[in-house]
Amino acid sequence: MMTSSTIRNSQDYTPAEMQAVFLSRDLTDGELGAAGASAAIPMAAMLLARLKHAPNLSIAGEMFVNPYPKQLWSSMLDDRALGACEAAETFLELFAHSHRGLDFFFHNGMQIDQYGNINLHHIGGTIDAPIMRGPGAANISYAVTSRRFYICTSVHTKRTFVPKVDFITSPGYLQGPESYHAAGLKYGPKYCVTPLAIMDFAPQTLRMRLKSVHEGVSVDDVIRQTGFDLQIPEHVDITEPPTADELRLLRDVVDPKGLLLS
Amino acid sequence: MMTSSTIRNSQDYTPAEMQAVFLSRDLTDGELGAAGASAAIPMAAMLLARLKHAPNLSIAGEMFVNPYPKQLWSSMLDDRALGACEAAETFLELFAHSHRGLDFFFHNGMQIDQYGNINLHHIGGTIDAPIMRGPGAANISYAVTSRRFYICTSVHTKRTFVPKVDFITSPGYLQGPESYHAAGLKYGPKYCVTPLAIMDFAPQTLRMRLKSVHEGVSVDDVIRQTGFDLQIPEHVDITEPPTADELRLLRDVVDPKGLLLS
Amino acid sequence: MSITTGRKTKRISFNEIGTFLTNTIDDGELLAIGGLFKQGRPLALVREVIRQRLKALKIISSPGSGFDVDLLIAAGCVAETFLPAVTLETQMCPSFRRAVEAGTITAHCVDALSVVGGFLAAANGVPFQPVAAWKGSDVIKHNPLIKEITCPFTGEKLFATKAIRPKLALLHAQEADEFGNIRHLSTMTYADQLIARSADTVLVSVDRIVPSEDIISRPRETSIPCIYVDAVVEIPFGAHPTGSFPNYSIDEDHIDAYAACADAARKGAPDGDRDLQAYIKQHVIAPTDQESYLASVGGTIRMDELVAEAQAL
Amino acid sequence: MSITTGRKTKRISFNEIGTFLTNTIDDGELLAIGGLFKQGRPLALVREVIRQRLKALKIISSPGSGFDVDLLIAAGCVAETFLPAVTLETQMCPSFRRAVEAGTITAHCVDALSVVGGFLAAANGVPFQPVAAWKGSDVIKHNPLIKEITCPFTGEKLFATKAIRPKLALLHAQEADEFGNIRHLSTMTYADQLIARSADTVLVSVDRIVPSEDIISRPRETSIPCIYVDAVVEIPFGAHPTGSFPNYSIDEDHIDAYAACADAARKGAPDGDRDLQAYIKQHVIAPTDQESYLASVGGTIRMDELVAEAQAL
Repeated sequence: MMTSSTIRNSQDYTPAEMQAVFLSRDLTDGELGAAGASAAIPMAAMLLARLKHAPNLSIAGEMFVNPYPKQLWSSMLDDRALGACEAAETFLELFAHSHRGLDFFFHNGMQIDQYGNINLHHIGGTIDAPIMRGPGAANISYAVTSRRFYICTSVHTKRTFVPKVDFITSPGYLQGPESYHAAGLKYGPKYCVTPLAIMDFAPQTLRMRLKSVHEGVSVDDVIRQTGFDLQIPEHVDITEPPTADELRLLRDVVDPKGLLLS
Repeated sequence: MMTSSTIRNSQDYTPAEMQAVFLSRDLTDGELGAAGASAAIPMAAMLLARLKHAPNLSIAGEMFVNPYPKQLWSSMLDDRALGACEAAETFLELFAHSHRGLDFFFHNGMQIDQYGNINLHHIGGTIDAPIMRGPGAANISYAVTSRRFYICTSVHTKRTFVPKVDFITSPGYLQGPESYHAAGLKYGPKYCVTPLAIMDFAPQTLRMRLKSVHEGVSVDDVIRQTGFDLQIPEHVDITEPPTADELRLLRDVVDPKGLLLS
Repeated sequence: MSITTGRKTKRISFNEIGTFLTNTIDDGELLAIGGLFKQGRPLALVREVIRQRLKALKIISSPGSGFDVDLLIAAGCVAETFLPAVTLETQMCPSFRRAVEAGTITAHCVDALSVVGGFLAAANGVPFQPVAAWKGSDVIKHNPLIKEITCPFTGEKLFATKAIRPKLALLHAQEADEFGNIRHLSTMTYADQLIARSADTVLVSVDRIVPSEDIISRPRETSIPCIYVDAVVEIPFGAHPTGSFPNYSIDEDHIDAYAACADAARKGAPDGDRDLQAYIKQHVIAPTDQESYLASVGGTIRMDELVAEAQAL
Repeated sequence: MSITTGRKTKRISFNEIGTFLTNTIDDGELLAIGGLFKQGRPLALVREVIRQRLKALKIISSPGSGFDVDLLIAAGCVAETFLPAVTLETQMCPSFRRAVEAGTITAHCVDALSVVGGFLAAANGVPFQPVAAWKGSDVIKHNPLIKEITCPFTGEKLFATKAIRPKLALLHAQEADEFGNIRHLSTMTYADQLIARSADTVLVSVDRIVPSEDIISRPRETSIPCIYVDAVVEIPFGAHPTGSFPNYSIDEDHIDAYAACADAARKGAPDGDRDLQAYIKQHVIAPTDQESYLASVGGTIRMDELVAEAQAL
């Protein structure tokens, strides 16, 4: 697990802030996206993108349209976290959004495997007789219908990053190209964003590949914390740190209570 | 066609008022019903029933719940005619009501036949090449799913009351018991209410049968204006005229502008 | 947190409607019209459809339609209709009746549940909607939108009605912000939300543009969120001669006068066709802005009467 | 025109809830719970379910659930769940996890679209709802509510999810009139309308009963019309410890304290089970009216804090 001592400039920004800033840069003006419950980092990313370069980014698909929260909350799917918004929707509309898909969505998991599959159901045993039963997932469809999704987790350990999930709650690239195409899937995870690093997926193998490490994190750190054979390209960048302007907007406007600082 | 001269006590009440009063008496407290567009008499019947003996009668199924109109209008399916109401619904809910059915609904037609089938589509020719094309019908489902319906028309002539409709827009008893059961129908028209008389349907044959004639109308008058062999029981009542109380509520509260008087 | 800085407006001007229409729908494509019977119909937008000389359109609507459809048919814009009921309620639609009887348009035999179910399926992103409420009617024998299907759970036979995805939807509401958040003040919102969610492109006329802050202050009252809306245009009395409650009532006199004219044409009265085309020229072709249209139908005096009628309800 | 004279009230008192429950649902039947995660959950009604010792219930909810389901399981009322996500968001649900791992309840593998689609089908009166958005997930291999189906128009294979008709639905909203017209003031109404339209019987707790005239003055704000509601009961802070916005916020401290207690029991801590049963005794069994319940969870001082938190949003 990431500890603050591994961050060179920990006084400058936290891993959570790095994750939010990286994600915000990948969202494009005019897109439509959403995050689920327990999604402070994704919500921060969307709000920051709207402020920074994507004023026409729409947030919808989880029963409200374009929220204006006054602060971040650890849950982002209730009135408290919503603040205000432009329109209320219900599960009726969520049913429709889930079919029509979004431009992007965010996922997290108890287990994440090398093909970006996500498990929130059980670890060990079977679904009917699990050793450890997880919470399950409200909506498994956005992983299938959204044009892309991000895996965003605050935990990067060998327990979480496993070779093969015990149960596929939301599909990534299944067991690679053959199974992915056989299942009729068209989209999938674009980046996996953790407190240590950014991973993408190699186009040929659809396996997770290191893209960049955050300031103060070494490639070996990432390898050590990953429970499968992470693809390592010849050249690994340092994740472009937050700019002063990004940090200012994040802290002054998006997250004035400093949820991502703690 | 009924003319005012055929009414003995035309100064007391109009045929339209007689129709509304008769229908109101047949509605039971606690029931759920609706009328479609162009339904001043049915709306008057429902409102009068609520005032008189059925305070828990609910009016819903046409996109609003429990309207409180200040007056009757010849259309009863717009904000103007609605006055106020307890809840707004949309076609989404109408879709549901149409499946789940109402306790009662009202129908009218360009043609009505001896089995209570209703035609609003065409007279002569075919549906693709009609001699005369009618308006069609918004919702054909309430005739099937509602526990009963009433045929309520302001026109009682041989042109309207025909042996067999040219097109079944909304089914009554089709061509009698065999076809009715074969089609899987369970409900149907209870009464046909016209400016001249009340008809019901003989249980064995499901054919239209004279039940009562309004004051000042003879059985022969009804036979003359009906284009098929109307079943005439041995004893035909006079329709129980409106009471003073019914007329007072109708005129003072339900229809203060006298739409049913004209 | 105010984050509307830099956001693109979806507001267009009256003069831009024509270009918007020709950019989003071609001759022969499916046009959906919102509202119901004589209220909430986007008549100013419909008149622009006629001025743009769009032809051979397929028309669909919420299940109850009348004046606007009849006018589009009289102006020669329509090839096919998918409309359950076409009526002026107190009388039939003359041009519709005439065209169907003459065989110049095809009036498909559909009902409310096939149309609403089709919008619902498209809005939900599924290819069909199950319908179990049809029996005994000749409508289902001729309905081109439906097929039989068997319930995989109960084994019962029922129907599937096909998803309907209009190329363009024209709607009218009372209020919107410039970003396309729509608010119906009328008690009835008809099938407008469903149509907006099912159509490829959505253009909404409103009586009044309101500040975005006003929308945000009452989000549960937004009837169609901005994500379903492509353009919004403020057109005072844009639904006339249909009503836009609670702002203004139905101009029954205007509708009756049109109907008399169109019915005379239907009956082949001397000058019947000439008079009907004169109506179209006077009230549709000639007035290229809303001010001149309103002047042609009675001006401020008549509009004040319709406002007063709505307020008295 | 005022026609409420003689109309029967649907309002019941707190003391009548128990009898209403036992009259409308039996052991082993399907109970639906409204709200979402930590807001708008009818906790006062759920506590009465426990006091009535209802057993072996099947539980369904809007797709996100947590505290109330965990409490029902801890109290031994549940045999099966049809719940996509069971979580306290910042932590897992201890009693749910413990019961599934021990095999004492069956947690069916379902997701949001099977549940919402099932409510939608039942609300619409059709036997199933088509779903086309499932691929690749193990959830669909184990989901007992779905079957494959072929679209009769496109030939594509998709899924049908079965209509879900709960025996009883328990909901919480902010306002209602005594005739059962419900008004959510919260921005979110969750799946409450769908659940109300799908269930055999519907009981709603509200923060406040308002005059019927107030409902009639703003009919578009009625979120669930009276025709879908069988009984309504005014229970101040009836959703506690979940929130009822904008009236009062979520009591995270109470939920965390419960979770710590239930998680200790799950882990087999000494006195873990005793402490969990003591929680149930103190906050569920002993307080037979809402006043004594509120006194047991911090009384007026704590409620004032939750009101203030909601007002500050």
